[in-house]
Amino acid sequence: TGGGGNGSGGSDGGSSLTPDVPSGTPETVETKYWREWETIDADEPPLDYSATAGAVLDPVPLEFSSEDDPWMREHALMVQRGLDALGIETQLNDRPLNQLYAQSWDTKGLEAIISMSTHGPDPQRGLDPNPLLMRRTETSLSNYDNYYHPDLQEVLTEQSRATDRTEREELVAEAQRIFSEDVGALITLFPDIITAVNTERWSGYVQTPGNGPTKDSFVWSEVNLQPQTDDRAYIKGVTTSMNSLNLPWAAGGAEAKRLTFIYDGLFDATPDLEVVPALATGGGFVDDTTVELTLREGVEWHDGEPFTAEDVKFTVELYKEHSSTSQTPFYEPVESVEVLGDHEVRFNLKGPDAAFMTQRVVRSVIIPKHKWEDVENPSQHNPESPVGTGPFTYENWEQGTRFEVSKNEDHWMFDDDWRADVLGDQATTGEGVERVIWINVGNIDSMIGSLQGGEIDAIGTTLSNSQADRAASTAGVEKMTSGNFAPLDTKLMFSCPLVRDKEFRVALAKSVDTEGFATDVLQDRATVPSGENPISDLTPWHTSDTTHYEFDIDGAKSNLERAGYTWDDDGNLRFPNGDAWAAFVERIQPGNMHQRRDELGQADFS
Amino acid sequence: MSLLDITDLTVTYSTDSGTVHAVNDVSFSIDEGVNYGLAGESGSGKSTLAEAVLGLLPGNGSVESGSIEFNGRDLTGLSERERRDVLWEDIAYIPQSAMDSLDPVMSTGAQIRQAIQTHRNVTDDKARARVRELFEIVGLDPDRIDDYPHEFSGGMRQRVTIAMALALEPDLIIADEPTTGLDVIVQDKIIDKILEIQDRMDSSLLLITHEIGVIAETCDELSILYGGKAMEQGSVDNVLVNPTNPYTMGLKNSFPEIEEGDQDPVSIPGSPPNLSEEPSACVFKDRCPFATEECEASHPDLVDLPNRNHRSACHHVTKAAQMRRDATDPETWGIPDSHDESDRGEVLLETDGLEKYYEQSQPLLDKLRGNDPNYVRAVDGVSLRVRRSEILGIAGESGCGKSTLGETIALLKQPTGGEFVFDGEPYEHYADGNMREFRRKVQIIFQDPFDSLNPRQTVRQLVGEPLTIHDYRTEERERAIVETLEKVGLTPAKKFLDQYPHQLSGGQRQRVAVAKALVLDPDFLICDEPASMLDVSLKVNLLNLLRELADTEDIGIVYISHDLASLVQVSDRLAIMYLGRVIEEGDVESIAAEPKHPYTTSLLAAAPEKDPTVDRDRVLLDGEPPDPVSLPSGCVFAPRCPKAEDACRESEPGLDTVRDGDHRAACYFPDGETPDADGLADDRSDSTYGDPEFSPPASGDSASD
Amino acid sequence: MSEFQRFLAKRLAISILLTLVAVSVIFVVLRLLPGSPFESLVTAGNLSQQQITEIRAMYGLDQPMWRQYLSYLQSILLFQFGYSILRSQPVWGVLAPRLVNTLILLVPALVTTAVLSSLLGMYVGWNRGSKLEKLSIIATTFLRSTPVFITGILFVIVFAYNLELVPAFGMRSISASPEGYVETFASLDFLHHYILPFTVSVLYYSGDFLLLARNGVVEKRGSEFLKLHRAKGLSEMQQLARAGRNSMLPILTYFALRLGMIFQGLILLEVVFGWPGIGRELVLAIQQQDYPLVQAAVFIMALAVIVANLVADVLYAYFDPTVSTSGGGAA
Amino acid sequence: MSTETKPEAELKKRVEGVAETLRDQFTFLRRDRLAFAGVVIVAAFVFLGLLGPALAPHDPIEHTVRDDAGSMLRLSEPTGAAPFGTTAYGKDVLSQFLAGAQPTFIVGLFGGIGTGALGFLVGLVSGYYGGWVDEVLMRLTDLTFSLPFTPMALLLLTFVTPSVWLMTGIIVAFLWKMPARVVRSEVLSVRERTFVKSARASGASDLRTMLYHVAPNVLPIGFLYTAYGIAWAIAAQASLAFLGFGDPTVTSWGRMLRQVFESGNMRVAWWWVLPPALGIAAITTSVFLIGRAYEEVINPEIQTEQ
Ligand SMILES: Nc1ncnc2c1ncn2[C@@H]1O[C@H](COP(=O)(O)OP(=O)(O)OP(=O)(O)O)[C@@H](O)[C@H]1O
Ligand SMILES: Nc1ncnc2c1ncn2[C@@H]1O[C@H](COP(=O)(O)OP(=O)(O)OP(=O)(O)O)[C@@H](O)[C@H]1O
Ligand SMILES: [Mg+2]
Ligand SMILES: [Mg+2]
Repeated sequence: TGGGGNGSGGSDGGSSLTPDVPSGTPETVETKYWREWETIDADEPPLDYSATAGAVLDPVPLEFSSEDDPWMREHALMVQRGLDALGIETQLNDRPLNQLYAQSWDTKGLEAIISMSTHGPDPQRGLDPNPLLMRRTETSLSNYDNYYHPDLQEVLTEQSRATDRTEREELVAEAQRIFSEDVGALITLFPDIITAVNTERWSGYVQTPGNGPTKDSFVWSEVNLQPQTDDRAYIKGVTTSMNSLNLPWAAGGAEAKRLTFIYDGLFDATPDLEVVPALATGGGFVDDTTVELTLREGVEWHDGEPFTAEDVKFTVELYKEHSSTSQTPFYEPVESVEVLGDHEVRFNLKGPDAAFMTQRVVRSVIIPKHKWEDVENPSQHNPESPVGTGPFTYENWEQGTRFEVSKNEDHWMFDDDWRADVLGDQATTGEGVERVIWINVGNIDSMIGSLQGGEIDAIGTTLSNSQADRAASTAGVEKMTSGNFAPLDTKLMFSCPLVRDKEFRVALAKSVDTEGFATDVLQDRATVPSGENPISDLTPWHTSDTTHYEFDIDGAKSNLERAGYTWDDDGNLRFPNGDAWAAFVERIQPGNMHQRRDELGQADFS
Repeated sequence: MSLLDITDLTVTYSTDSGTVHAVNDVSFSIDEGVNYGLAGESGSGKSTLAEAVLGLLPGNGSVESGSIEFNGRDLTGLSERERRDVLWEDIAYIPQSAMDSLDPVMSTGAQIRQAIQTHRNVTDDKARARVRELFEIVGLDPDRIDDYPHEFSGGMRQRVTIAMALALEPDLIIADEPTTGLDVIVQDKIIDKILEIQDRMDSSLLLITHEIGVIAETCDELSILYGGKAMEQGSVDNVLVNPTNPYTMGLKNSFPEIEEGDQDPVSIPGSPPNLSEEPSACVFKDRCPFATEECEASHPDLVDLPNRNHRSACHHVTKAAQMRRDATDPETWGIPDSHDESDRGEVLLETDGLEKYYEQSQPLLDKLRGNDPNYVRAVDGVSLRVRRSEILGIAGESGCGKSTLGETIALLKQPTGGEFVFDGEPYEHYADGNMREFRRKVQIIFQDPFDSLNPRQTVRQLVGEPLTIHDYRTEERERAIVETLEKVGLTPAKKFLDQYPHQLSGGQRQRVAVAKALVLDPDFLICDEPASMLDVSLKVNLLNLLRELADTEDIGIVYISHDLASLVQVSDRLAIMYLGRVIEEGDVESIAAEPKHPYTTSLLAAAPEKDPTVDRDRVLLDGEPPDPVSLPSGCVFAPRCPKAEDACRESEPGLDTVRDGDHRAACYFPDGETPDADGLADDRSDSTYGDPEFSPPASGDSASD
Repeated sequence: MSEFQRFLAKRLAISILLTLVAVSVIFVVLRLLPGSPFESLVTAGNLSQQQITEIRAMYGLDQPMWRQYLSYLQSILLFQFGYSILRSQPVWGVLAPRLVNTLILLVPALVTTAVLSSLLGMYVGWNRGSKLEKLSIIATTFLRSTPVFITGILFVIVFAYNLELVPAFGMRSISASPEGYVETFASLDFLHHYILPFTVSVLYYSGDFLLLARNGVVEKRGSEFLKLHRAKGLSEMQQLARAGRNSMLPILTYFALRLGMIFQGLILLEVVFGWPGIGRELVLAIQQQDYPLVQAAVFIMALAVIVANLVADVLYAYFDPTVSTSGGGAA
Repeated sequence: MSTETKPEAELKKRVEGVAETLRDQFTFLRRDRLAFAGVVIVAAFVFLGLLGPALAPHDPIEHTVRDDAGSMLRLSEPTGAAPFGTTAYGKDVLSQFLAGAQPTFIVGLFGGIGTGALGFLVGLVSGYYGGWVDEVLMRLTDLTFSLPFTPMALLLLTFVTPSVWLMTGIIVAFLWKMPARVVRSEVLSVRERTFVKSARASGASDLRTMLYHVAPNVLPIGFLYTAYGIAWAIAAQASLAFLGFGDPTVTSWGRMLRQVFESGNMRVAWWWVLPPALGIAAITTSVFLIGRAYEEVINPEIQTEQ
């Protein structure tokens, strides 16, 4: 399903021109890897799409998975309409989600020119720009689209080592500007997190970006909720179930998030995505590769054992030794850990790592040494009853049906003042919840029914706007919406000659009516970024000073026209021909692909 | 007052294609202690009548009119419950096919016990005791009452049903073809048993059969049914000795008998009437050679013949004597009398010590150990010789290896030993790539006319297929087909060409099967009981056809059958088989008149007589043939032979032990010869062996020397 | 060795061979196809290449195929299903409760339907052409031929959504937190959730039994032996009982076969009703590409079918007095 | 029938012969009203299967139904604009229903025919030749019996992009066992019939005997199981699609149900559930009803009395 054949075009619809090629210019440009990518097998390109002078464009494959988000197909249709307006035929590939991902596992790169998927609202993506930006660098395993921009590469590399905050912010802003201007991808929107909760029984839901009040990435709602009735058990309906009680070796399922309720990290993040102390109360970089932290005193594990620096050291070493799967970002840059005192540790890093304090130590999970040291094979260990220091104590888990924790009274998060500091306006006071129970309700329909029937107090997954409205039609149930920092990333495959033409990319960006889509389909429950900027304005790293290519079909068309593209009588777009073709070939050369026509001093071919 | 009084009984079946008038105005009565026979061709309504009496008509059958009075009570008016009380208590039933009529998942004893306990309030123990008693009466081992039906042979199962019928000592036993499908020896034993017991219990018997001979031997009175009508009834002595109805005559004449071996039996041409309408004319008129306009007008009533217990339904009953005379002449029935003499030609097929052993499947373990497998010696050293224009009959009990022999000489099965020469070439010649040639020259006709034709092919395809296969007369295919069809008497052939087998009658089908065999102009024909499934009259037709073919086409024929009587009719020479061996061989006349081997004698003796005045001596063989896997040493027949001596058990007599010209037998103590002085310890003098009670062959007509 | 023992030995050998082949097929399908549970981690950008390699080594995925195969064979045939990749616990620990949930739903359903539908089938077979016969045939044909999830959905819409008689989803009410099987299953709440899926499974299975029984009785009804029973003066009911007894064998063997398939659960039914059974678990495991779990589940299912087949054949040979034990057996 | 004097005439006759047999065999439809209703439904389904997409008023995926104000009509009950209502994102259910008939039809038809044909061939060869051929083929069916269909199909579909043809292939690969067994046992009994022996006696080769004599006599069973195969294939395809393993690029009835179920709108949007659900139920039931009636024709033992 790799896309159009060879650039001869013409055969299926549209009439191509006779190629007219200035000497020294190839008549056809093939899909090609322009750099040596470790992740990409250049001999066996997953995508084969060539450009031929004067030829009508082959259909452009558009890839997505309708399992990704219910409206994802609508989104693909929007992109399709954009391309259609430009006279480009498209071919929609609706793929099973796992296969969409499998392309990355096989590390052969994307198999379609345009491929869209949403990024998960992993809290760390809201805290630090690295998770979303570093994948645009040359060596990232997650760079599937063969994107390479020398300037961006430089800026990103620099910022990843810049431990100085202001310096880094500047660099990150620069990176956003470069990427947006270059149309490195189509960052169409940040979909809102919509859910519904019972506000008659509980007050004090905390809206967290990317998480809403009810998802499991943050624990703020649960520690802040105040019962309005005598029942202090807060029941959350979910559709996914935890696979095990082994957080560090979880494969990223629901357990990786839900179990963090039991544990603490070294630092935590507020609903405003600011870093606040948790098990560590202070400290920071001593030099570029050394971090020293002071740990909170008086903290006890749920079984009564005291928490010490030994636990931190043990945790990191265990993770490293047995390759913890869920805590990779935390321990990855750490070379070694030293215990400086009962409540003081030093991390020696492998290299300068800017994100260490802003991302990696935040919501990391520290496990008790006394529980884990005798575990023979931690990756296959399923603790009977996990012990942490977190705000909630493990009570019971029934695979596939329920997970139950109870309040850890002594935890600092239940200190009203502390919460007032961190949560600001959203903070409440009172006795709080006694228990939090996750119940797997399996399907959305029953979940809405259960919420309306009062069997559950909140829905722990995202709903569509209309579902939330339906749920909220019952008294006592309210729809809740919060912003999101994880964008919908519409990746462009840069091995493809067409994509490498910046004029085309700009035209593409102009042809996609994201605003209209957000209004019409998502009923405005999404944020449309200004420009192709993956860093959301919810995060402190965001810059609004980015190039924004407005939705403007005519503008897009005239861009193409000036770049030498033409249309046949049926309105099918053709590659440039003659001199314009030579200009096209010039534009897509490795050094030039981030420059527009006029920057290269090319003529206006319209 | 008679026991069972049937008056004007009419039974119909409703079917998709209209009403079937199966029984039309039949009346008769059975007195206490009387054996009553019901005879007629297939489809004449015999079973229907019996079922009507028993109230067992299938859902679509109903008694339209008439009454069935049993001991003065009209059975037709009984409620379901009242009828259940009569059933078995008063009227017991021996159903048509013993093989299927026992409940397969209930032990035989339990089935009988159930019959007892349904009607009598007795304890289980008492019932069991009764079952044991019954088993003994019918000659079964009382210890086997807990065995399931499939553990018994067909004959034994039939005895179980008889035992069941006797359980409550009913006043009337209705036996519907109790012996059909069994071979003569078993049939004879069963009939004997029924008679013996019924005599002892003094009950009446309604015996249904299409074998006139059986009735002649067992019954006092009978009715002949045809097309649901009683054609003739009365005492057996009257009806069968002096039939007054053309149908009875035809039926009787077509029943072959051994002593008539020299005569061609006469058949009734045509097929049974259409029962879809109530008969308005004489039902037999279409096939009756004596039919006149009068017969068209109405069906004749049964009229009492003066002074005798004899009634007949025929418009021409007054001319009975004349008709009787004419009826014996085949020409009367429109059958050409074709008795060309033809000399037997050169030897076509010769086998010497031919063997066909079946290896028994063996557990893997034994195979690994290298144990020799057991063999079923289905054909065990058979030496035969068949000439052109000669019909060799092969007879023997079921399971003696007749079919295997037939298929082996047809090379459908590979012989496992012995010599085989056909047309001068040995088996190896054919096996070595010349099988096509062999297949063209040798054809085989199988037993079952209903099954030997592919139901999805038309007659043209059926008969034409061998031509295609052998690329024979392909340029004049159609003509070859038509010719052959006409040769076997399917005229006009055109009419049949596009018909499918299901559109043909049984006789016609069998003829198509013959045509299929003949279309290649074979030299040699093997017939494996081709007539055993056919009604008597059809059977006769076929025998005549084969005889004619042998005579006119110079074909050598092997005719296999367990029906000795028809073999005697058709064959030139006979070979008697027992357990894979030929134990006697010779000219038909010689064997029929003077059997040498005690087994042949009993076979001959078991065949029923259609003349009730002849008293036949039964020769009842004990037991069943031994297991062909572990044969006894010495003469294989010794365990059942009433004359067996030590010598017989020690060594096996060769076929040449007795020799009388062409007539040979494998017996140390042949019948008809004075045995050695010490060899005659004949304490079973109730059976007379070797009494040449068969009338000597009339000279002249036969195709023999 | 008796004939029967010989038959048994042969049948057993075949079953063992089949098991081996089936197990190998499962292996081939699982290993030769691309994909792995760590994809989502990689996609999320969490794992480095080296870590991926380490994890693969941990699960033996880096070994040569034949070595993986051997160790796989060894462990699976010893019922050592190993550890679930995603659940950090023994596979059996994951599957066992699911299996219990499936069995508790389907075994009673199967038994109920086998008894009731067979009886009904015999009855309507005896009363050929009755209205009841027509009706039951249409109904069971509909229920049997329609995919079970559609019946399930229709029932949910009618009985749960519109009539609101029963809950639409799940095995226990969401607020229940029973401990142990007894508490789980011995409660009104469970019963309340149980009725709908139970009814649907009963109805779903009913078709086969009904038709088997009906056809059996219809065939027997015209048989000679029944005529003889009738002639003996047995009452209608007794005759029906005999006809029924004679049609029992296919029903019995079919029951055994179905029982074997019950370990597969009714995947679709479990999905529709949110029944936490083995079928639903398997779908999940497949989606997550949890090799050990999938292979164990499929192995259990295959084994159950093979054993049931064996049992059916042996039952057949054992109970049918007329079947020759050398010949093989049931379809 | 290789050499013929008048091949056309012969051919014509043969065709007529076959037609007659078929006519004979299909007369049951006149008697059995249920089966007749089934035929009507099947005919309607075939019609939809062939022309459904062309009849659909809108594109089932791309077109969005809008109200007068131009905004998307979400989850609308049947109205004039959308006679069967709309889906959560304003798609026309009627169009989806019509277009969805096609993949259902294709899988049903080819899955059924493939199942019937493959099973028939295997059963025929296995039953006719017996011996080790039979042993091997029967063990193969045992194997497909013991591998659970749904899980295996799901496994395969997880890794390979599902397409209608792939589904058909998988369905055939798993379902052929049913007809194979039945046909085989039928062949076993036909093989013993005299006319087969007779064909061999007249010198017919194995192939000829098998094709001309055995095969035609088990063909009805083959037809019957092809019919059942169609119903099974439709059911299997719908089931797989419902579990989310169907071809995502194609609207099929099973996939429609998947979408309602997943979208969490089953409780409200009955108009979205019923067309595909009833469509599948009707077609599978009809095929079975016809099959059952036909079975009674070819197995007179269980024929309904009139
Ligand atoms: N259930 C039935 N439905 C319709 N017609 C039937 C039925 N049973 C018998 N017949 C028809 O009734 C007629 C008489 O059948 P019946 O069985 O009484 O004959 P029969 O003399 O016993 O023959 P056979 O010697 O073959 O047993 C036949 O034409 C037969 O086809
Ligand atoms: N294929 C076979 N394998 C093993 N034994 C066989 C086979 N065919 C026949 N037999 C056995 O060989 C013996 C002779 O059988 P055959 O069929 O030749 O007898 P028959 O004389 O034709 O009997 P009938 O009169 O019943 O047709 C029997 O004991 C039979 O059980
Ligand atoms: Mg009869
Ligand atoms: Mg025979």
